[in-house]
Amino acid sequence: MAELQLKSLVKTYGNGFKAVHGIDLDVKEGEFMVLVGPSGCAKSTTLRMIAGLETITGGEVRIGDRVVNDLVPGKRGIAMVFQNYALYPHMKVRRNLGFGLQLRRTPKDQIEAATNEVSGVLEIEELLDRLPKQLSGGQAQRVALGRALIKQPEVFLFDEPLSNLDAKLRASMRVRITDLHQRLRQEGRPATVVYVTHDQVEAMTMGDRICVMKDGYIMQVADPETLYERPANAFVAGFIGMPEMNLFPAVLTREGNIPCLTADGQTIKVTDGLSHRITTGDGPVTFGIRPQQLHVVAPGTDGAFTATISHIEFMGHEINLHVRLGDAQLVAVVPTDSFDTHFARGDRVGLRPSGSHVHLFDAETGENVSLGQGSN
Amino acid sequence: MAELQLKSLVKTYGNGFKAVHGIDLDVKEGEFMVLVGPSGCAKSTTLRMIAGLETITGGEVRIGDRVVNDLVPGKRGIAMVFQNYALYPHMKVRRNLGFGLQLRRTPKDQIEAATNEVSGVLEIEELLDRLPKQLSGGQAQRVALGRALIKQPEVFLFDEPLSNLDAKLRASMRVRITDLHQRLRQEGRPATVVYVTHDQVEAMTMGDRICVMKDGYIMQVADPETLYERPANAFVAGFIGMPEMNLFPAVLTREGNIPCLTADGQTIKVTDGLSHRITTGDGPVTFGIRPQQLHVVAPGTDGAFTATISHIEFMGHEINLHVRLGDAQLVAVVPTDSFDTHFARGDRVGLRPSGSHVHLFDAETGENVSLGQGSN
Amino acid sequence: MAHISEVNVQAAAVPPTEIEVKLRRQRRISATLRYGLLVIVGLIMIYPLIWMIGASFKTNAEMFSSAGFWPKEPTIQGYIDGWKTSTPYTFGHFFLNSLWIVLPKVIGTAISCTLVAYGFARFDFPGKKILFVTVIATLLLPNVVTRIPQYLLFRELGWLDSFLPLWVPSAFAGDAFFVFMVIQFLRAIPRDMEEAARVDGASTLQTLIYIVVPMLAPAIISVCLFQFMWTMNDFLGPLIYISSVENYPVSLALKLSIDTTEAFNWNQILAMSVLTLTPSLIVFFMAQKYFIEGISSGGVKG
Amino acid sequence: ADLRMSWWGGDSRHVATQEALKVCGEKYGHTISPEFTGWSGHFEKLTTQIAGGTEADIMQVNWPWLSIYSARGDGLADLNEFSDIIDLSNWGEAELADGSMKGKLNGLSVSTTGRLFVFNKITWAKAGLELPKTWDDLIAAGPVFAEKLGEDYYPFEAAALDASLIMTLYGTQKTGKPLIDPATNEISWTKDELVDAIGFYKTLVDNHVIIPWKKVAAAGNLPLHENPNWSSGKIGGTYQWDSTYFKISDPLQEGQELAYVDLLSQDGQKTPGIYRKASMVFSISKNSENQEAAAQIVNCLLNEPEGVAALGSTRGVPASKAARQQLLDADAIKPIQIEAQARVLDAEGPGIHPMMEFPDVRSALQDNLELFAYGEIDAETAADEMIYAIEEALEDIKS
Amino acid sequence: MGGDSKFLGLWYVAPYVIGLLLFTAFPFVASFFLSFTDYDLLSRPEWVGTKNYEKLFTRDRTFDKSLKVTLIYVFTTVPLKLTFALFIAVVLNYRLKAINLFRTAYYVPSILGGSIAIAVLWRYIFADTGLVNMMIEGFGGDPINWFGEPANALFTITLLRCWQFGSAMVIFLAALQSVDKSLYEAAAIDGAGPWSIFRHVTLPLITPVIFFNLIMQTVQAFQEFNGPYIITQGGPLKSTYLLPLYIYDEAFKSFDMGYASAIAWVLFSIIMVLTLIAFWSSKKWVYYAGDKRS
Ligand SMILES: Nc1ncnc2c1ncn2[C@@H]1O[C@H](COP(=O)(O)OP(=O)(O)OP(=O)(O)O)[C@@H](O)[C@H]1O
Ligand SMILES: Nc1ncnc2c1ncn2[C@@H]1O[C@H](COP(=O)(O)OP(=O)(O)OP(=O)(O)O)[C@@H](O)[C@H]1O
Ligand SMILES: [Mg+2]
Ligand SMILES: [Mg+2]
Repeated sequence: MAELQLKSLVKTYGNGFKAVHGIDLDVKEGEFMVLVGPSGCAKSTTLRMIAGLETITGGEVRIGDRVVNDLVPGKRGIAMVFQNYALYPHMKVRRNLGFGLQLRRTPKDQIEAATNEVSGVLEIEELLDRLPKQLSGGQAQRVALGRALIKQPEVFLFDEPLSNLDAKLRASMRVRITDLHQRLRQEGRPATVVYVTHDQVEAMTMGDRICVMKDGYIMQVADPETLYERPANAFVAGFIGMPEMNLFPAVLTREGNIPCLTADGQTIKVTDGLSHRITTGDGPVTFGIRPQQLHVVAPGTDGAFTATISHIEFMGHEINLHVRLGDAQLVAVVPTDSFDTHFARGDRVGLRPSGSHVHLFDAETGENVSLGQGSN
Repeated sequence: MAELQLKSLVKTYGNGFKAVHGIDLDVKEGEFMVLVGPSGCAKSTTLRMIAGLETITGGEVRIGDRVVNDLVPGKRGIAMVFQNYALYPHMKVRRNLGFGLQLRRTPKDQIEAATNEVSGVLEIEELLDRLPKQLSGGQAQRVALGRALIKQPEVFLFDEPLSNLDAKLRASMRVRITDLHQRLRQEGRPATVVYVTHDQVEAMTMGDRICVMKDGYIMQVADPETLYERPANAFVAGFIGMPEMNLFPAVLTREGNIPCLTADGQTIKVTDGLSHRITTGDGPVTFGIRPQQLHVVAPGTDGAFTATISHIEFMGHEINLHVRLGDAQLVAVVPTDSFDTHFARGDRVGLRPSGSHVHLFDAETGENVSLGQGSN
Repeated sequence: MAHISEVNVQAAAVPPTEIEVKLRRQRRISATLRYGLLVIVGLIMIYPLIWMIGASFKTNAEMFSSAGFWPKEPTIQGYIDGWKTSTPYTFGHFFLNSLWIVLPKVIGTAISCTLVAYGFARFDFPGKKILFVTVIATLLLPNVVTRIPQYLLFRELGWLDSFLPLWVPSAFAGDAFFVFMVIQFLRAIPRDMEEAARVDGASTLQTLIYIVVPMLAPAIISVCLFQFMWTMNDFLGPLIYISSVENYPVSLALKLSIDTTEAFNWNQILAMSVLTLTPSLIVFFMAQKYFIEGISSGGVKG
Repeated sequence: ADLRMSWWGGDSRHVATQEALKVCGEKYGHTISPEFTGWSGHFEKLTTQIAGGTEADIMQVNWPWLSIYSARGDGLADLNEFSDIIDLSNWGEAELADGSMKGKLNGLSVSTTGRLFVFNKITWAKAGLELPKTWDDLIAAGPVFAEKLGEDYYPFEAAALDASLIMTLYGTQKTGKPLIDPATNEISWTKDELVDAIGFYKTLVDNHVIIPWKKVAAAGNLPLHENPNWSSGKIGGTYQWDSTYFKISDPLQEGQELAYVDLLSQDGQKTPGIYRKASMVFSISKNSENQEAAAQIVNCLLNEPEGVAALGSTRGVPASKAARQQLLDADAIKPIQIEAQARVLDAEGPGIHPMMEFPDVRSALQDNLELFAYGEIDAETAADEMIYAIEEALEDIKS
Repeated sequence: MGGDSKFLGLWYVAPYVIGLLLFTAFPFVASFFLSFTDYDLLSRPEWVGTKNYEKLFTRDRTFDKSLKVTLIYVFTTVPLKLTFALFIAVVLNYRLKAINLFRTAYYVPSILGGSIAIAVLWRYIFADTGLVNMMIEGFGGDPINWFGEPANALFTITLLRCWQFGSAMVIFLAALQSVDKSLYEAAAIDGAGPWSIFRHVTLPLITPVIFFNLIMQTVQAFQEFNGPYIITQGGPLKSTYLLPLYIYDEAFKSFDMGYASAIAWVLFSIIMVLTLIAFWSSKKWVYYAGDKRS
């Protein structure tokens, strides 16, 4: 296992399109790094440059202490798991697993031993003599995992490995992969992983650290809690969390030490836990608050905006309350138990943001300007 | 707009496979009915019989006061939105919208007026001169919606219209469709809708009523709350709700009036709100409790099972705690705020089900035997 | 919508409703019409073949007296005479010659087309666009234009009266149609498997051999089949390049028996025609799936 | 030496020739590998071979091709140089001249062939008529056939090449001149003479003597020997090479019988106008490394008893006197063949220009006659066009 | 890919490049050169400048005629054959039993191709007393002079080629089967009948394949040789004397290689021009599904 370093990595495609704009990323030995971001943000491009499947336009990729830019994929000491499994359709599972070793002229008995071990770990022993087309999606994905595992590579690369599975299977594979990663770590052979996904649940639950990308730039690299609690900018804030964080323009003023925020002509004071975090002066900002931190109160309550209900979604245990505040569309998540069932579309409600969870972002750059000293 | 009735509808496919086993369903005028169920449960088959895309083997379909069994699809007064949009790829959006009207020899100017109106409602005016391949998924889906809307049909049929979209878009399209439905209702021209999905979130949030299907049978037809709170059987209970309800075998005994449940050798008393609902005698049952209603307490607490943590998933605002209780794998959802961060894999915890939310199902038939008098 | 999704309703336990009876009748009429049309057209299509086989068993006198295919006095004399041929060799010898022309040609074609198609479909290299245009242009180029200089070329190389002029161009991916076909096929195959193989440590050539070729098998088989048939039936090539009777393939040997300068035996010619076409027909009927696949992949994915 | 010999032909010729080569080869200690094909494509093949210098040592060459392969006499070996090996005395002056280009003997005539009239005795008898001797007899027979035997009976047939040859024959008889003068390479007929000859074709059609061109085409341009009307005797006669006797007689139905007659004549004709030529010649490649050995084989095939016996009459009645005599003595030639050959050799006619066998000239005659037959152009125009096209063709060889 | 030379692909196409230069490009250029010479194969080619072309365009009436019938032939055969192929493909495109059987049977004529037996049979079928006329008379019509009338003779060859519609049909069929069924359903729900669906959905969607077939068949038709060569020998009145036949005669009967090359080049130019026009016009009527990966 080895460390992986990207240094000012640049990718310009043949058609002149610049997909990756010089990114830097260090993945520590044994770390599970998730690359996440919306479609087209160059997650795959980055991963494929690491793998050697795309030529590198600029910068360098280091694995361990080697610059691998000019190595063919097979010599980089990596293994990769593809979104659609990419199992060799004409080979039995057994040969799919052993193919990489066979190419390295590993002796037959060693290949067999390795195959047995890996298939034991992934519980695919009974599948060894099947062809890929005889496998279900989850089974195929496990075989693909096995094919990566068996090579004992220095770095594992995953490109949306679960996105072809249905929700239930995805959840269980998610658990299986993280379990496997932890187990390898406990067994003293930690696996360095770069895992691409566009699903923030996967990112949050699997990654040691998460690298959020956008349009070929890195927006933030941090562990899940930090990303969730202290997003570096509005993009990360909006991308992570479900339903997504409410973001709307507001104007920051101060009344004494107490920050006041004005939106839709309404001004509220935010008392608890915000003031000492703000690192910007008065003026327009983007106000950010997660739906779970927006509490429904009577209209006109102090520290609460008054908004109009536009839509109520019953989610079982919770209710998503969609409201309109001026031009902005906000969502508040309310536990079903405490929800006033008389609410209807068009009703006015008060929405009080919990101060310690309010984020303010620079109106122009989107940078988080509420990360001051304190934690939240 | 009209009422839609299915009467002992049967479908046997050419290969002899009986997909629909005589189902009855009334969709009231202007009602939004969701058909939901796992893959292969014959949702599409049912919908396609209504549309006239599959021949009806038995029973009848009524739209308004007409039996439409032997009408071609074009004459049934329906419109349909397909999962993969099924936009005519060679026609511009404008013609895609107008094609149905054009076939009915509607005058050009009327087609244009209608196109403009619909594209205004769906905010696709700027897309009118694009080809479908130049549209994003969400845009294509809105055009598909427009194509249905423009025909002013008596019944709208949707077959998993959102399942090709990514999560975020799906959420916003969900809202858009329900909004549209409500708006039509307010404008006095309510739309009768049959909406097929396998996604329970869509079902819960969109449907006036939900029809849960399994293997060609209807399991329950009810409004979302009823379905969530009072599922008619274990299948519905497990199907609705996210993460899914914990269901595991237990044995019901009674200590006086207080029901006691034994699982994994542990017996707990369930005090509040269950006893008067039970409609079965002592014996084996399936115990059901939603993850959100399973509270984490100290191991050995009264009324709580003791289980082992197998996996912890950080979901942002909540944490999914996967635990093992004997052979059963349970999940408890814990708000992040109240979560003890020292918990780790392998720790023992107490899990106390909230009595008023416990469901008991007949161990054999799966029928809910805890629906007695009271509400929960 | 019975006319679109044609589903045969099995007689359900429920007695058929009026509608169902009506639908069924409609379907039966439409099916009858369709099958009727198809059968008639189909008969016209294969009648010549049937006629030829029948006629090869006719006597010469009967040959031109009726268009029917059933011989009145069947005789296998045509086959006997034809097999002997007028040469020191039997027809079998010529079949072997054909085989000896066909096999290296087919193998050369398969290997070269696969390599070249792989190069075109999976790599970027300078001049690729222009080269690909030449593939298409070659498809459109009438043979007459190049025939004479080609002959002169082979003369200079001293290859006349050998099989080299027949083998070598094919071994250099000379049949643009096949290259095109395999490229189209390859384009439809996702690259992930190949990328996986590269990550597994395979070189591009190993990837080609272990991964691409197995997946391309249907295309390669159909290339082989087409080349087999075309070469078996080819007349002009051998005619121009091969002069010794000893080296004649069947197509030339067949032509030998046909000479308008003296009375000829039609049944013998037809018998030999049948024999000549037999390998192609056998190959076709055994592997028609690949032919169809091959020919359609050339067009549909284009 | 190792030699190659190439020829075209049908099965019997292939078998006989290979046998002959074996015999002759053994006699002289050479091995000769045979290269043979059917007729179609042979010209192309031979030409490309000669162009490539890869032709066989001994070749069977169609007579008119000589002027293509060896216009100046140097394209093929000069057989005069081998007069010590080949006994040239077996051929007449004229025959040797036919095979010579610019004084070089490029090919030895294997056999001579000429166009003859042959009639179906039975059909004519059914019509109650004697076999015709003059064109007038033939023309008179037309209506009789139609009346007595039916509209679909005709006393004669001529379309395409045959029609243009009938036309040439008629004109030659009338003018006493060949259409093209071999000596001067010029057209020797006047336009009016040509118009007259063209018009004669129409006379034949109008009098129900021959089937109109269009109708012949309608039947698919069947060669005579494939034509059921010929087999069944509905066609009463034809004008063919004498060497094709078996080809046209074999398909006849039971009870039909053919007879050759002298060339039909017309009043005041200046010549019977026989159309006679060497049917094919044997040539030796100028590139051959063993020309002498090849000459030995040629002599063996054409003059020596072993070769002659082996070849038999598969190339027609031999032109070589020795061979002819040998076959006659051995009864290897059918009487009717001898009779036909005699008629060919006895009849008189002006020499034939090799151009008459060239595609350009043939199509000049045939295509315009066809247009005339279809009524697309009148005889005058047809004549003009013919003259124009022939002159253009002649232009090529003069240069 | 990373680590691969950018010339790697060239190695794979190298065989093709060599073959192209040697066996296509060189002869191609050589024949262009020949078209400016007088060359009878036996003596050296003699440079004559544009004489061949001059003759071709000013004096050669055979060429005029031949060009005319060639164009007529191409412009009747191609549409007829394609229409028929499409028609049968559509009929076959239902879930029929034995579809493979039919598909195979229909493909057989394409295999038999230029067999002599076929040509003989064709002469039979269309002779004045042949099968077709027998049938026409059976229905009370007047027999048609197929080979004798210049106007008809060409048509019999057209029919022969239409008879070999199998490969075009198979391509159509594959295209039809790849059309997304839900589009048909959407159209049916929009109220379209079978014809409307065909006209407005099916047809536009298979235009790429129509285009492909159009090009391939046109090129093939321009090269038609066997049919007229065996069946009508170019007649009557040169009404079936297609250009390739003329080229062949000039090259291998008159051995005027230079002239033949000139005609071949004219033919080639015509094909090229028509192809370019087709490609250009295809932008207007051919619908291409977006190709995700270039
Ligand atoms: N071969 C290519 N040529 C040109 N541009 C490309 C190519 N491949 C990808 N791109 C562009 O590069 C950008 C990044 O693509 P990439 O596939 O890396 O995105 P991604 O983050 O993996 O998206 P997704 O979540 O959809 O997989 C996109 O805008 C894409 O259109
Ligand atoms: N044409 C057919 N012939 C035979 N069986 C069919 C046919 N179409 C569907 N079935 C079967 O009928 C059952 C119901 O299929 P249907 O497509 O209605 O399911 P569904 O509920 O829509 O599933 P999904 O969520 O996957 O779309 C399935 O078991 C399926 O295999
Ligand atoms: Mg990607
Ligand atoms: Mg479905």
